[in-house]
Amino acid sequence: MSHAGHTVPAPAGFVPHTVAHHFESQEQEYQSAKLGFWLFLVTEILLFGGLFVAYFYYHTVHHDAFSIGGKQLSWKLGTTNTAVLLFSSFTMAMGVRSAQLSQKKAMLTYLVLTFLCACGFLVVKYFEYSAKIDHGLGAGSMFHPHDPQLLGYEGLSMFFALYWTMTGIHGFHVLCGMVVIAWLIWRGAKGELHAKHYMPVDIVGLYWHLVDLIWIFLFPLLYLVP
Amino acid sequence: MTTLDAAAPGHGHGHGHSAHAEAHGHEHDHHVCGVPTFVGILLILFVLTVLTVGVSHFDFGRFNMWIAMAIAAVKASLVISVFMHVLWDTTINRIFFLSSFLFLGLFFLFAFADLLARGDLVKAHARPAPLDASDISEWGPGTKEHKFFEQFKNREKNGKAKGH
Amino acid sequence: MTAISATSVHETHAERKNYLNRDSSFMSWAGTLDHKRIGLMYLTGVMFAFLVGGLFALLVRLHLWDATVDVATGVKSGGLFEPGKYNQYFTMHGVFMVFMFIIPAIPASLGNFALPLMLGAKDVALPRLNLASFYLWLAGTIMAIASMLLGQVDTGWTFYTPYSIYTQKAVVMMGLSVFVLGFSSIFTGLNFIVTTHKLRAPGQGWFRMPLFVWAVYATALLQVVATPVLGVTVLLLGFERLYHIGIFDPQFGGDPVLFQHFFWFYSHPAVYIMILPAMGIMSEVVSVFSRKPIFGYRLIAFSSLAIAIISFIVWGHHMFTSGQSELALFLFSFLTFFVALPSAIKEFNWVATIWKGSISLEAPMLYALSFLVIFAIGGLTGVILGTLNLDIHLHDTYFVVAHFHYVMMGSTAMAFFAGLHYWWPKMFGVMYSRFWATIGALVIFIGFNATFIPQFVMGSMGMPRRYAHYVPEFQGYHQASTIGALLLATGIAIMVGYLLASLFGGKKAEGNPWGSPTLDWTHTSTPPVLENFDDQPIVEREPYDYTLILEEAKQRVQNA
Amino acid sequence: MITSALHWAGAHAPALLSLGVPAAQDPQKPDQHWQLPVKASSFATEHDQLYTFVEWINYVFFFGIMAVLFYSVVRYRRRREDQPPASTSTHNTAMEVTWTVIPLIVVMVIFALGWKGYAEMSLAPGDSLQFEVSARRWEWSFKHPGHDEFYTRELWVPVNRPCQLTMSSRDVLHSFYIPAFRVKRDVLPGRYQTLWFKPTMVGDYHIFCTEYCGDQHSLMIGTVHVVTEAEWDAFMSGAKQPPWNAWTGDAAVDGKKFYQQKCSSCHSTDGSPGTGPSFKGSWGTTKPVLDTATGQDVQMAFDEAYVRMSVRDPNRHIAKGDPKYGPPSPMTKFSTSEVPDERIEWIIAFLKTLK
Repeated sequence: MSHAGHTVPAPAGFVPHTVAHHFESQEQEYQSAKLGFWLFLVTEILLFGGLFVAYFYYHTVHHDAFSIGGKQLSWKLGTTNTAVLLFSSFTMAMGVRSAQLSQKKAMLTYLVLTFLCACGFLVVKYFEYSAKIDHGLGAGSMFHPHDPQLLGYEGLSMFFALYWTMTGIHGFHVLCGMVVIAWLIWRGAKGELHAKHYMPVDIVGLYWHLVDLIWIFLFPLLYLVP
Repeated sequence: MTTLDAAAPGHGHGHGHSAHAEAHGHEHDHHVCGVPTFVGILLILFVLTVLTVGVSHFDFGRFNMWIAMAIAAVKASLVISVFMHVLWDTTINRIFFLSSFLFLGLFFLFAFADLLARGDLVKAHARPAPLDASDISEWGPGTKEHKFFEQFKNREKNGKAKGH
Repeated sequence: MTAISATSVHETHAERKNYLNRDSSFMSWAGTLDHKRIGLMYLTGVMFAFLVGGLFALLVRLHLWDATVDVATGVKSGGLFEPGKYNQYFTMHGVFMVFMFIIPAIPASLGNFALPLMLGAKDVALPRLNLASFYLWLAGTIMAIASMLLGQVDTGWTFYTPYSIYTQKAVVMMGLSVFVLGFSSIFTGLNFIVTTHKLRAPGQGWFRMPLFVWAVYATALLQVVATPVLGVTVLLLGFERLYHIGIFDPQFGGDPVLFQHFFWFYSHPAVYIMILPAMGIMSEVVSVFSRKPIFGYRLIAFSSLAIAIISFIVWGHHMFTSGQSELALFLFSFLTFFVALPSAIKEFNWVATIWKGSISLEAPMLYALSFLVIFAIGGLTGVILGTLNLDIHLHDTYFVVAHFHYVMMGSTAMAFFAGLHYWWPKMFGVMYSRFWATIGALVIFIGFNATFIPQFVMGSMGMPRRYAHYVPEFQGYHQASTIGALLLATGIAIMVGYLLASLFGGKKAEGNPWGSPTLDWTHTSTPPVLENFDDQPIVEREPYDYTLILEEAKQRVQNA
Repeated sequence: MITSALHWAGAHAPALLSLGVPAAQDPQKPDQHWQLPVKASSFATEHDQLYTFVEWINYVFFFGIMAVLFYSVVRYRRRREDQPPASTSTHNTAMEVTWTVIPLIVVMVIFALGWKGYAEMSLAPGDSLQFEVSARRWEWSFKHPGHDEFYTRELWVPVNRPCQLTMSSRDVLHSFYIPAFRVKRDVLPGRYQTLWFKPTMVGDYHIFCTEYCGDQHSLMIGTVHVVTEAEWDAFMSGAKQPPWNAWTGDAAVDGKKFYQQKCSSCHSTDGSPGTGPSFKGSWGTTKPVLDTATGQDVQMAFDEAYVRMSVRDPNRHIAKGDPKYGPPSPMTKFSTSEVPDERIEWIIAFLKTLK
């Protein structure tokens, strides 16, 4: 698509990759893409960082409301979701490894496994969310708890506002991750991802590990409110 | 270990590579972890998850938050260093990614310098009368906020009506 | 994209296709990946936003010509618009100028054009991301105009809650456009960091790069690290309005001061995103037109980075009266003075460069000199505002309005004009009329000072900001400022006039008209070819080494 | 208009031309800095000294740089195309150190003085008079010591006595600012913010709102009257009727005074359009009114019941404003603590007098 750069020969059975015209070598292209993506991860860290600042801000102000709020969430579902995401991080890392070794079948299986784990995560999330809605613990204007004993806690609506915002934006990132992994599976099936050109898998792997990283902090803060 | 072949000679000119030291200095084989490393890391992460859940059942007072964050930080550093290959990555990538936590720390530091020393939010000083939503002229009858505040005001009645 | 046809090598130098006339189809512009064309597209968009923002400024100033309120009865009189309309106009002036003009102006238009040339690179590292950044800017601008027409947003460019939550105006749509413009800014910054790290010419170490690249690199750091927090702020404001999650809304127990922390954590680095590229252009223009190596190269380079880092710990000085704790006020006021130092050092270095130089008063140098005068005033009044005791009196008055116009309009826009005039021949291959450029620079300088010096005095007398109707004793100041604003507008009209005239009738510009030693002037044709360089330039000398330029000038004088 | 601009320029020409050298002092206002309002509180003297100190440092730095700059532009202008620069030195550590260290020291001194000045402002003396300030969209109301009813727009304070204001807002952010006292503090909804000052000069001074709060932000102004201590003691002891409680007893006259406080910013009495419909000639007429509960128009007579209901629950019936001025912006409700029933009777008496 870009000006005709030079093409790098690929191992047998794979599609060769053409380096963009303005790069000296493929290594330069690879390192540029990696640095560019690390910088994108910096913006993600800062985006979620803002939400964590809001969480800690109101955790200090309404401590007891937050601990009661945490108890309304089922930590069992939270723990399973954490395990699912950790496992998907493992399968994604294995996927990147097999791409580096040009093992097409292994890579595709690991990527599909990661995709399924992501689906599992969202399904568990769906059950959690619908349970919260039934108990009237929605965010902001949907917050009218049916359990009268909860009404005494000032700042409880703040906890659920933060819960819905943080897990909602995280869930959206999981969704985007699934779309990108599907795109990877499609390209991998076409044979474009191999030892000589595994940069896309590497980058999507970084993105997926970041999504897991955010959940590693979200889980204790929201489900086991310290 | 497979190696990316050296850069094919650029089409226009063949002489010296562009002298970006970090791109060309060292050899090109990017580090590939062994399977046992990944499996080991995964198990450690599972163990730490169980630990953090277990610890949350005990109350250590102020230290709860520090313990929970410490465990999460250990898990995060494992994911970052092994799964994200930061241990074997170029120094620039490492610097940029880790410095983002530094700037986030600055945001925390000064936001909490304001909150904790403010005196009236944390220690409940005299607070003015709770705000009355009908003071907001934009939330007149017919707006969704007006409906919500009616609901919020007589929520005790709703609560009992739902039979919980 | 058309492949590089082998025939291009055989064309004679004269009618060799440069990046402008190689292909004039719509798709060759709309779908271009060439950093120079994207730079030009950004330039047109950014100038459009500047003129629209300027129009709103004129509406505000004309309304304030005679808009008084009688203190005893509280009855307002005079003024061209209803107070509600006035509020919309100053909000649009703020949003257009901040998000659509001044943040993208220098990095995205001049930076996109000149950075790869200065680094000896064929293009920026991620060209598709560069084009995506332009289209995000375009989408953001269209959304902002739509929300202006449909929803008449009147919250000010700061969107302070809880007013921005209660007002029944299109704040969510304006927030979305700011969110999109933020991503456009992140992509530009990200692109420049990767280009500076990975695509430098052989032999061009970090201290052999022109200082403009250093400044744009420091700006890119700020764009990448600070803009996401604006994104999350606008996102939360949108949720606040749609679902009333209550994080910033006191009706639900939220804290408006937290919103101010979120907003200013981005917006103070944003004001350095605005001034740093201007400082980069200043280092180039001052050195080239004094034909003397820049004074204290490393000091200027490191002070750019120092500004970028320290700008993250001073945002509280925008909120001195907002109810922060005394500890936070102490810290923010103390650290604010440390961020002022690198700027002062840069000003001293530029003046030291001009000292004992060989000064030629071409148009870029005129704008650069007015930058030096205006930035000195802007910086020094910043010291007054950083002092806690004085800021309690001066906060949110016209003193602050005058201060930030001195450092934004006076400094960044003036440096943007200097850069525009400096790279104009390289961009379009034509030269503007020197006579009209001198007049334009003078009228802009006089008009600018006539507009904002009365605002300094009015502000310290206690005239609050964002007032549609003022108490009668401030009328004189307002009228003087309005006259100044009209003069400034004529100056800008003159500038736009002669620049456009040079496009359609200007005499051709060749080679290196200013005698600049940097790669973008020495190794590329005017205007440059698509690939920028015939063969990869190797950098062997210091960035500001004028020995060759002086010898060429001696030759010209001998055989003339 | 042009004349007033020229008149202003004439009055301030000496100051402007002198670019800061203080012009001849205005005789009535003792040693008032030409850029600052009158010094009417204990903070003002120290504030103005620091302001002048920093201002003169700025002049020294500014004119120093400009002198060097313009001398070198004139002296070293390139007269021949190949004229080399007089020197190509790019480094002078001694100079670079001095112009870093000196500004650092100067700036630290300024910071210390600024902090000292602020520290006094943030701690009110124990014996200060307690006032309460309530801000709501587009009006300030004050509760004076010893009187538990809010009085809108005007505040009375004794001279040479510390006064502490405890402020909170009912809806959005506002900011309480008295330029003459050099004090300013944001007023937040849901939180008390305190501010104190000790007036030192009798007179009337402006009160402004400096945090943008919507349409009528610029009309949210008021006046603080600094009265002599004798007069203040008379108010306190009841020997003299305090102005914030000075009702004549005649309903129409008091009604007009109360109207000017509470209603004049939105409802005019001379027919001119404003945020709310004008009261001119409206008494006794019947007009179509939108009944928000049912959503239809209904004919309503403009009588006592209508006025009482409009004060307590204004959004129940919204009068058809003049469409040229856009949809009627909903009026916020007045609680009994703000507008006691007795006051509504006065308003009704006043409206009857309007023809």
